[in-house]
Amino acid sequence: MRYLPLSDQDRAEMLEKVGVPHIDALFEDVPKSARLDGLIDLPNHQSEAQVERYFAGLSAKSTAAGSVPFFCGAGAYRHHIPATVDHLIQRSEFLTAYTPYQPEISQGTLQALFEFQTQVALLTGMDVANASMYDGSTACAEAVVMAVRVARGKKRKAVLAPGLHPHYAAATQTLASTLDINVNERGCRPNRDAHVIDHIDDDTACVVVQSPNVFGEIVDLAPIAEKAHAHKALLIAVFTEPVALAAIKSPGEQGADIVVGEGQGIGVGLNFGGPHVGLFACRQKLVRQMPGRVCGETVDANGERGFVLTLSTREQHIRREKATSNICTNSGLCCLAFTVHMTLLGDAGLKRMAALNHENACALADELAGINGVELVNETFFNEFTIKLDRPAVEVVDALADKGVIGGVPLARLTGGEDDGYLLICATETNIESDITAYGKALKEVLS
Amino acid sequence: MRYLPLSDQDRAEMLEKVGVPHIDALFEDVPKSARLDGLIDLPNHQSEAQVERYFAGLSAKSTAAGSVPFFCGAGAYRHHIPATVDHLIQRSEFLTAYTPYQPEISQGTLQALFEFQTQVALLTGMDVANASMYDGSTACAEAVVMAVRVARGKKRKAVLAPGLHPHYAAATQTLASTLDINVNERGCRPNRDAHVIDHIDDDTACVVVQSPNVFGEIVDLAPIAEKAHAHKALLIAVFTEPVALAAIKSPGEQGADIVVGEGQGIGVGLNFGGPHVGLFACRQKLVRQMPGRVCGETVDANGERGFVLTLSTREQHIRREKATSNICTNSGLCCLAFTVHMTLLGDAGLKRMAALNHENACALADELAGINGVELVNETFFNEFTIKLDRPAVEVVDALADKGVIGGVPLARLTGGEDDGYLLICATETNIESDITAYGKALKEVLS
Amino acid sequence: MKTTGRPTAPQAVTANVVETKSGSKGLDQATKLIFETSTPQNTGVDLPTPKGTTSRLGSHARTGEIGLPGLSEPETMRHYVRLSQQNYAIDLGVYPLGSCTMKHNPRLNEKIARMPGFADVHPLQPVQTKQGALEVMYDLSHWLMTLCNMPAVALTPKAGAHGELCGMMAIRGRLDSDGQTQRRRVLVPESAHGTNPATAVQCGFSVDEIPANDKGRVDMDAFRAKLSEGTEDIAGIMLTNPNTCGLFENDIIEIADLIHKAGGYFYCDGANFNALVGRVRPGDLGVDAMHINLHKTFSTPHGGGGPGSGPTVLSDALMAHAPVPYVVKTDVGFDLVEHVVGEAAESFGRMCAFHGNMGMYTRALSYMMSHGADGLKQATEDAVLNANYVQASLSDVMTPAFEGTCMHEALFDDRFLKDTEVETLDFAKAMIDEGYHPMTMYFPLVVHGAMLIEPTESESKQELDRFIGSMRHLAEKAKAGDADHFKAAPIYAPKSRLDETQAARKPILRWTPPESLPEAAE
Amino acid sequence: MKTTGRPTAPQAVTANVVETKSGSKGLDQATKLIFETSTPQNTGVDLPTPKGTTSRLGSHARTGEIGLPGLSEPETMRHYVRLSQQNYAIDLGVYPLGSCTMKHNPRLNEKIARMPGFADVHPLQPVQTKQGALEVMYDLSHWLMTLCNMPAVALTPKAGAHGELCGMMAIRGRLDSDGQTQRRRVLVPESAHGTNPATAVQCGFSVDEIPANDKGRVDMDAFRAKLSEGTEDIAGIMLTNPNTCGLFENDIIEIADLIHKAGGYFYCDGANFNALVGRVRPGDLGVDAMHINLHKTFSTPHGGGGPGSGPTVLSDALMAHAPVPYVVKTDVGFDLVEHVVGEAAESFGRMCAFHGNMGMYTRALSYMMSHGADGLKQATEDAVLNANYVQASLSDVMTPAFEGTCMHEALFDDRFLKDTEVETLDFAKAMIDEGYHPMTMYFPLVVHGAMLIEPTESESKQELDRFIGSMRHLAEKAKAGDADHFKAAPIYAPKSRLDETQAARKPILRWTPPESLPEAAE
Ligand SMILES: Cc1ncc(COP(=O)(O)O)c(C=O)c1O
Ligand SMILES: Cc1ncc(COP(=O)(O)O)c(C=O)c1O
Repeated sequence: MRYLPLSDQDRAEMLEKVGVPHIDALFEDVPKSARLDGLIDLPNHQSEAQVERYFAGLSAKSTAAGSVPFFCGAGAYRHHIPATVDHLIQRSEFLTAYTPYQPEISQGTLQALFEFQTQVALLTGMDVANASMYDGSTACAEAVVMAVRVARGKKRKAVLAPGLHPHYAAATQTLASTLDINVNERGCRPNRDAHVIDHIDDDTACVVVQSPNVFGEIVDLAPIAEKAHAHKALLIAVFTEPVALAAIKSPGEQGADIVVGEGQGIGVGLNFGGPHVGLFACRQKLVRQMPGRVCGETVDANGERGFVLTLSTREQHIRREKATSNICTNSGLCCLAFTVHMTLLGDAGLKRMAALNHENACALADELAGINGVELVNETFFNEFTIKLDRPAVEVVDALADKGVIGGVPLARLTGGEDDGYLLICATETNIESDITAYGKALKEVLS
Repeated sequence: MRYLPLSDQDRAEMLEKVGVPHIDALFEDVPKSARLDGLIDLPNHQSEAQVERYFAGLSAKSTAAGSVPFFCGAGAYRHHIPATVDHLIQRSEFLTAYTPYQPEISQGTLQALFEFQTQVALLTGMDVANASMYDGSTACAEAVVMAVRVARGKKRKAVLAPGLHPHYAAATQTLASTLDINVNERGCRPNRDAHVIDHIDDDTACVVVQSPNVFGEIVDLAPIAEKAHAHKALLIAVFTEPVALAAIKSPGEQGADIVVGEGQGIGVGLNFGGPHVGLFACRQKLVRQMPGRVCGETVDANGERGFVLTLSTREQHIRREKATSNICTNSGLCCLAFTVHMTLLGDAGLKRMAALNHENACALADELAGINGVELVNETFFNEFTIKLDRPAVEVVDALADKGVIGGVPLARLTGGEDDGYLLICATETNIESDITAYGKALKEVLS
Repeated sequence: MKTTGRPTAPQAVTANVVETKSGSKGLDQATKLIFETSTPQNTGVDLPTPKGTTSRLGSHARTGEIGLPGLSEPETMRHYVRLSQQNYAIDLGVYPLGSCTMKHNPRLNEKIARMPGFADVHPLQPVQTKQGALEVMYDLSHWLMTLCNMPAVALTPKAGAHGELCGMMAIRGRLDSDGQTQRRRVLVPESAHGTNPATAVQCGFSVDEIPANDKGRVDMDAFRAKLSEGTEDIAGIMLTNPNTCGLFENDIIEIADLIHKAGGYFYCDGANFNALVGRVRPGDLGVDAMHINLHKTFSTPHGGGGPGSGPTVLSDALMAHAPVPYVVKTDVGFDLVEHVVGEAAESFGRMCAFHGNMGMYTRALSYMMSHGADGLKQATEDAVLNANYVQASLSDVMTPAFEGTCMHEALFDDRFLKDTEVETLDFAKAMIDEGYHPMTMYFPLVVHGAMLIEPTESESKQELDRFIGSMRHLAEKAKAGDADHFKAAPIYAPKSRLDETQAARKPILRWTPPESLPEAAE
Repeated sequence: MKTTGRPTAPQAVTANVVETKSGSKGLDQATKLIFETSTPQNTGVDLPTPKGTTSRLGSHARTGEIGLPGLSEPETMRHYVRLSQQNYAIDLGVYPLGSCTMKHNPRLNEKIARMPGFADVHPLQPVQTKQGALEVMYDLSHWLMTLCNMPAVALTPKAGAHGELCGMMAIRGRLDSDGQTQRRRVLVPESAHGTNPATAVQCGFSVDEIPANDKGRVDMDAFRAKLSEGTEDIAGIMLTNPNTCGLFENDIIEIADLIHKAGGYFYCDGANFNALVGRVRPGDLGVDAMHINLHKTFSTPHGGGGPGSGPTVLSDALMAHAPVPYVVKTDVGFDLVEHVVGEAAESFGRMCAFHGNMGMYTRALSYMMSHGADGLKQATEDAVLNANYVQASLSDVMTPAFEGTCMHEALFDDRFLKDTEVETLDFAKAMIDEGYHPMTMYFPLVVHGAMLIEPTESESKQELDRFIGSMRHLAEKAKAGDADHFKAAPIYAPKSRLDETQAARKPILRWTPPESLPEAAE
């Protein structure tokens, strides 16, 4: 087998050194009833070409976003990723390294993490960021748990805005359910986020608001922050599209205390939903309650600058049941992809990219809003918006797919609730003019 | 522009340091009449995504070999290349290094070349090999020039076997034409190579025989070597498919003095014909007449083993007009691909791969030979063979292409001569059973 | 795995170095932060000029700089290539981090994961446009369930710890639906990985530690004693097998029986499943839930910390409580169950957005198919053999923590360093100079100065022999009294020992622009 | 470019090193040859078992071992990753090899070259199945001809030297078809690259050297003198422009005129075309033939020595003699002219199998399209500016070979090292310790102890400033009398100075199995 370096002769010599007659002797602690005879009922080993053929066949059975006019967002965004990014993250030294627990021989990963943390802090307008969570949704859930911890457990209510991505709300609900955290959630509806302030009271540990929200609406966080702070609650600002933060005021500027979100849009592909990368940033004063790894600057024995994982007394491997989270493996390589892409973009590139996204979305909104049976829901948006159709959105999306257009995400698909025609649509810089006209044409046909 | 690090401010500061007012001042040596105003009439810079879209569009306009039943050989062979190969050759340290002229910081490239040379020597049965030529055909041409040099220019006749790949014969003819080398060539026909011995005489500097030849026939080199040596001529053995050498006796074993060939089949893809990698090996005593770079073992100042480019007094950069060849840049990275693939294969893997090639070719030959209007030309073959059709091969190949089968190479395509129905066909380990039956079925239809 | 917080405030190393003007040394390139190499307004991307549409951002447009540095593409490339060379990696040498299973990462899997039908598919596309991706998930599930002999698997967990959460949530779901809401105590051996107690608490359980016996296994008397204290609050046990000492829990079936009898469930931490694949099926041991670290056992690359994937197999008792979404096969193809209704009505809910880490599914399935049933079994045996070979080859100069053979990793304690002034940490740093990544140190906690060595099946005998040679050399050197050598180590690494104490005391977690910006001297 | 054979038999370096048992030092991994790590019968590939068909190999089947080593995939991966780390590379730092144009290699081009419609297409497929590939060739030709203002280009040459052959063959073809078979003398400046005289001879010409003047250009008096000796045997001139001193030949138009009047042709070595792209078109200078190193000017990666590509532009006078094959546009698409008949009847023939290096065509075209007309011009200007900046910043401590500004590379001689005992070679090796690849040394030959520095446009000002800092530091150190520092260099490279004399005297060009095979000691 190509991955196994030992030859039969090696094995024999090694068994002799170990002092056992046969490999079975090393499995003698296994209770007899659980010892397997022979091979498991699965196919035997295959050549590279065979395995590749199998997967190529399955790959061809899905419609790649790049092969059609494509308009899905709702938490995962298709952007152009420079070839440099994928090249660098495949370098052996990054790809096949473990968590940088031995800093003397892990400075590559560590310095990249330090740069990542800084970029995330700058983008969100926060003081500090951690070295990533699994994804935006788990970051959101952990932020709520953290807020309750910050309140020393005395306040156990979390208010979720109606525009929070339903998957984020669900993941938060799941984690909170076993921790006696009372999650105040009231259905996913557009144009309602401002009203969360009505639900903030002295029992509230945090209020969770996404902007742009799942409908694409840009939410004014400042009044919510004000009300939250008045009740000593934390404002947790959420985003699912990091590129949006280049176009709109940072959550930090608007008073957020914790900012969590999905970083996938920068550097990481769609990947059918994973791996993605959860971003987690907060105010300096909250840092010791933050979950996850953080990298910090220090010096080595020769006084040279270097980086290490630090503040590990928050973490499971040191604090065990008192840890701020159970997270261990995070999204390391996706952080690197994010950081490399962000470095390539720089201020100028990221802003221009954001502008192009916005323009394409505006063009698409104009194209679609003119069609009979389509109502544009949003007053404001960045690169995604919602339309309300005169029939179930799922049907429309299926009909569009038949015409070779991947037209967006029906809200009902996310909520599992009734399909009242809400369709979430996203355009990015990857859409060309003909994509947009193709969508308009197809939708017209479907709706007529 | 994304590839240019200088900012306008940098440029201004640097011009000041240089002491000129404007960049134009640095181009003042250019005669006025040749100074361009403004921009050349070509499009301006484009984004990665735009460039990628352009090429993706063109890529889709060709039929990739992997997407259809595919049977072309005739000098370029489709084999499965392990993912490890392409990964390693893209490592910055290999990809973006120059020729290893500074050995202290080029040991990676140098040691890999040393391993390459050894592998080539083993495969060909020769004592030594160089660090590559452009491709098999130029290696062949250079071998003839070398043979004339070995004969101190006193013998200027080179006899080419009729089974030599017509492109190789042509490239040899081109180089020889200006050097007063008399190339004895008599048309490309099957089953005639044994007769070259009739053309070897005391004026003969070398005889050039390919095995397996362009028809796929395996040629007995030993009697030719004997006759050549009797006339103090050198036998230059040629191959176009390195995998074949794992299945048949090495040219060295059969008495060849110089062995040249194409290495592409191992580690390097089809690439529409290039880059490929010319292999060049010879007997120890001829080494100082060999063209191209060679890498040799030595020690460093601390006595540690290391590698350097050596015997450079044969080369253009030292010997200028007295060099053994003008070659400078060769096929470095393709050598590395060859070496990595060869290392992965090892004796066991290469032999098995060869056996699978042979089996598929046998199966295909059997499948096709049974069809009306098809005559199998070969008595022996490895992974390619020739059939004679009852009509022009070009027509048949075009008709097959319409049916989605890339059925091989018409001999006339190579020679530019009349199309008398010879069709060169190759099967490798990449063909699966259904490819072979698809070919049979399509050919039956075309010929009926 | 990692030292249990032994922040080091290192001593200055006096090395006899010739300074260079550039700060670089040969191939070792001095590398600043991107923020320090920035040329503002530079960028490493070209994008078309926006046309200038009227904004629909409302009053929320960002004004002013974000503060990101500007680098061209060549500068970016060079920056990260240079950084990479300061890392150790599996592709460079032996990486014997116990419990972490640093095995070879085939590049075939990287290629496959990037096929457009997997990498460029949106999770929320219409289901008929993503059949191939769903089929991968279905096939992967089949392989995992078969290898484990378990009836269900939840693919979504994003890593091992997330898988633990999944399993413990399922247990809680089952307990709650059975009205057993008082069952909140979870037994956890003291040798457990930190994620186990952390997870239990994150699910609202309390942790009750059980000690190890002198053979490195669960102390069965103590375990029985725990149960005899009363079982009505017992939710279950979290047990790693092979355990974190690298030993098979030979009483495991009895443990499972007892915990079941006590009304609890058996969560098995499957981080060490690589010692069992193809030879032992967890389903045959009475396990109710077990996560599988695809990034360990099935070789998806660690990537400097992640991403991973922690599919969690579930028993009949728990499967109805599995999280959403999951893939089902229908008459017309594959479909997703995404909401807690209908057949998923008892699901404990959703753990994350979308369907888990597809990028790991493809890699792991490719890895399993490449090995096949025969290769997977052989890999397991080779991993165990390699560990035992290392243990046997070092046991005369180092001190194995427990007697007898081990499974996939060999555990040593620091008794052999007694009176040498060399500590486990120093020993580890000296290994760096010898060209190796240190083993896991100070874990598991049940052993003093633990050194946990997991060579994996990817090491050849030749590499192991060289590794053993270095380890013996160091052990002898330590005993010979050459403590200075160890205290100074590493001297050949890109950095000498780093001051972790300072890092934690005055955390600097991001770059900030220098307060004042005097013209930087050239 | 490279030292003109200054084989070094180095002195032992006494470095204060702590030995390791493994031979590795931190990240620097000791690496044997594959032949020494082999486990016979091991393999890094899995292939189906052959069914065992009757052989059709006749009596020619190979028997016995080939002798190739057996390594598994992880061993292979590690071996070459380790080796790679012993290389310098553009992606690591400044690589100022004059005449070699080591510029940034965008990874976009690597991606594009691997698209299946280019990489997985056979050169001899039916022409209707390879239209996209032919279109790339057609478009590339358009870009090259436009940038050069030349009416034709031959794409097939495989590198610069092959392009020289192409151009000189075309000249010979033209001369011969004009009955000028006595024209066999080619004028070549003494500063020319070695490939120029070697090529001329390889085409059956004789070489007549013309000297340089004290401004580093062709000595026009000497040139006129050569012509006045009689012109009936003059075939042409091979001239590099900008020349190998990095200077523009300001009399170039006059030279072209004179050579044409003498009945000869003007071959321009275009290796330095990167100094002109977008600002000067060779067609406006009277050039008849010029190769373009796509692997220099248009950034296809050097790959440790190749592959390259040397498309050769041809003037009206020569284009009929261009080699086959070439692409033509027809009513139905693109076609190939592959044989010396019909419209190609005057072609000098075929230079190699198939159609040249497609893999370089895609990369170069991608590079050109990415830059565009504006970016190409800017790149040229930046390359020239960078070189002049380096020259201006070093001219007080080093000795520029000629007065005035330069084009894309700055040439220094070794006068500044006079009486220091430090030679150009030593200086170069000391640069290695500072983290740089040395510049080209001892070339061109017209300058004593030449140091030819080509920074290219890919270097940022910050990198250049650091580089300049190191160069100044070394120059001052040399003058301060610290010759030992230079003689010992490099001390920070993976190897100290290598004994090139021994290598050439007793060549060991391959591994051979040890004569006797005593059990290798562990
Ligand atoms: C025994 C054990 N359990 C659980 C985990 C946690 O797995 P992950 O890091 O994937 O969350 C680890 C990982 O180090 C482990 O070694
Ligand atoms: C001036 C000059 N001419 C010609 C060549 C030869 O080009 P190639 O190496 O591509 O054959 C070179 C390459 O070093 C060169 O610098």
